[in-house]
Amino acid sequence: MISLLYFASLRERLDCAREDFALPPGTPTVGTVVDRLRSRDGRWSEAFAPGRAWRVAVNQRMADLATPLKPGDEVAFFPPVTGG
Amino acid sequence: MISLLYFASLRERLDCAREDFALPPGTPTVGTVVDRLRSRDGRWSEAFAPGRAWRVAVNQRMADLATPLKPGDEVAFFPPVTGG
Amino acid sequence: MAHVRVQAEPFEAGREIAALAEGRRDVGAVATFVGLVRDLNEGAEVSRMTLEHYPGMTERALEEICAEAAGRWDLIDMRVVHRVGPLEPGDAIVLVAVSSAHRGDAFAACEFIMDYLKTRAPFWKKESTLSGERWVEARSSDDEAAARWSGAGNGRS
Amino acid sequence: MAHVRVQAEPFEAGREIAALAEGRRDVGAVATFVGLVRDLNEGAEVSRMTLEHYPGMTERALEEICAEAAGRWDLIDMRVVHRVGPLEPGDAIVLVAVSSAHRGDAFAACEFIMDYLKTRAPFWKKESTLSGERWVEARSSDDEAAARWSGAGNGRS
Repeated sequence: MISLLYFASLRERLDCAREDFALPPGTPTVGTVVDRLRSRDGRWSEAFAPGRAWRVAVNQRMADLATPLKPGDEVAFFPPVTGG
Repeated sequence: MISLLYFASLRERLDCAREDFALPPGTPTVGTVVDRLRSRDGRWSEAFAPGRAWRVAVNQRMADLATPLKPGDEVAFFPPVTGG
Repeated sequence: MAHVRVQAEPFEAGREIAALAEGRRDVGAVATFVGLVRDLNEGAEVSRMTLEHYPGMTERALEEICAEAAGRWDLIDMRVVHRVGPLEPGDAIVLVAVSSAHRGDAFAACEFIMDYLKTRAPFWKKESTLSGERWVEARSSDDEAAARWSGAGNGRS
Repeated sequence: MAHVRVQAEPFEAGREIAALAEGRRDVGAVATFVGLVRDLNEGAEVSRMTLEHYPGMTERALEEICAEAAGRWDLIDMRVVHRVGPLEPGDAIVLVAVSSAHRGDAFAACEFIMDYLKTRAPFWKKESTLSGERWVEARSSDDEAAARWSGAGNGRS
């Protein structure tokens, strides 16, 4: 299992702040997980549509679709940051 | 008459903070005054030697040798500034 | 060496600056930036602002940005304080203060930290305007500001 | 619009920064620089520093530098405070604080004012070291810093 976290507009759009997620078999990456999320329903496929700007962090470090995942990882999805 | 002011190392070297000075006739400039000061003695000619770095302000604005002078002007001589 | 804080409470800029110089005699320069909530953003009147963040990652991201600055310039110390939660126009959001022996390093590092914070630290702003609430969109000008610092030099001519 | 002061007394950076934002809702950015006396300059230990100035011209020069900054960038307000008289290592000498809607303008103007102050405002430093008193020599690096801002652009790539 891994943890998926959602922040800001992404959290509101998906109506989900956090969920446990079964790590797909093989050599899973962020891309593998995103593919599964996209296949859930229209809300999810739209949120992670290719043209849409979102960011991902693995274990609190910026990551990308190719980043490999292992059990226990914390994967966070969020829109581009706007602090400061 | 005009006022001549000296600051910092220049004031110490010349042992003079302020003096009244008779404005030379004709169309006097800062250069005219500096020529007169240089002719005073070795201390003065050395302080205003061509290779030596000094600055001049007329009526509290940065000026140069060509700046024209009129009665009542305040002419200040000082080394390059080092504040901040 | 950097001091990083995320908090709901207001901060005092004077106290943060003083902390960088206190008891030291080698600090010649402190450059500081304070960001505040404006009542106008992208043409809409803002009555309130709420800042969300990613606890844990925020502190780590800020510390990494400071470490990167320390590797690029000759710095003595750094402080970053970022507020979260509800804020109003006129409230301070963020403070970045950098101490160094010389001003060039302090200025460059302070601006660098702000530019990177704006594009890398996980904070998100939600504005309350007359037409309702809206999440603030990231600005391409912030990406461009951060991109100045990549490449061979330190981003300056 | 700039607020300029020359004084023997210490200043409080927090109070100066607060004065720029107080009662306003359009300030998005305040960039501040504080310069302090270091205990080491050009290899010699400094025990005391005395700042001389040219009363009247100093204020005028600082105001002109601020006016020039206001013409170059989109600024809301500026404050410059410079101390004179005897100072010790660790003491603050100068504060420059600039407010603007956006951080790029505030940073650039703050650095510009410092660079110009260092080459144009009539202040002179005398240091007390173990080998006696000496007038601080102007540095060519300060001239180069000021020269960055002349020319076509605003001195940046």
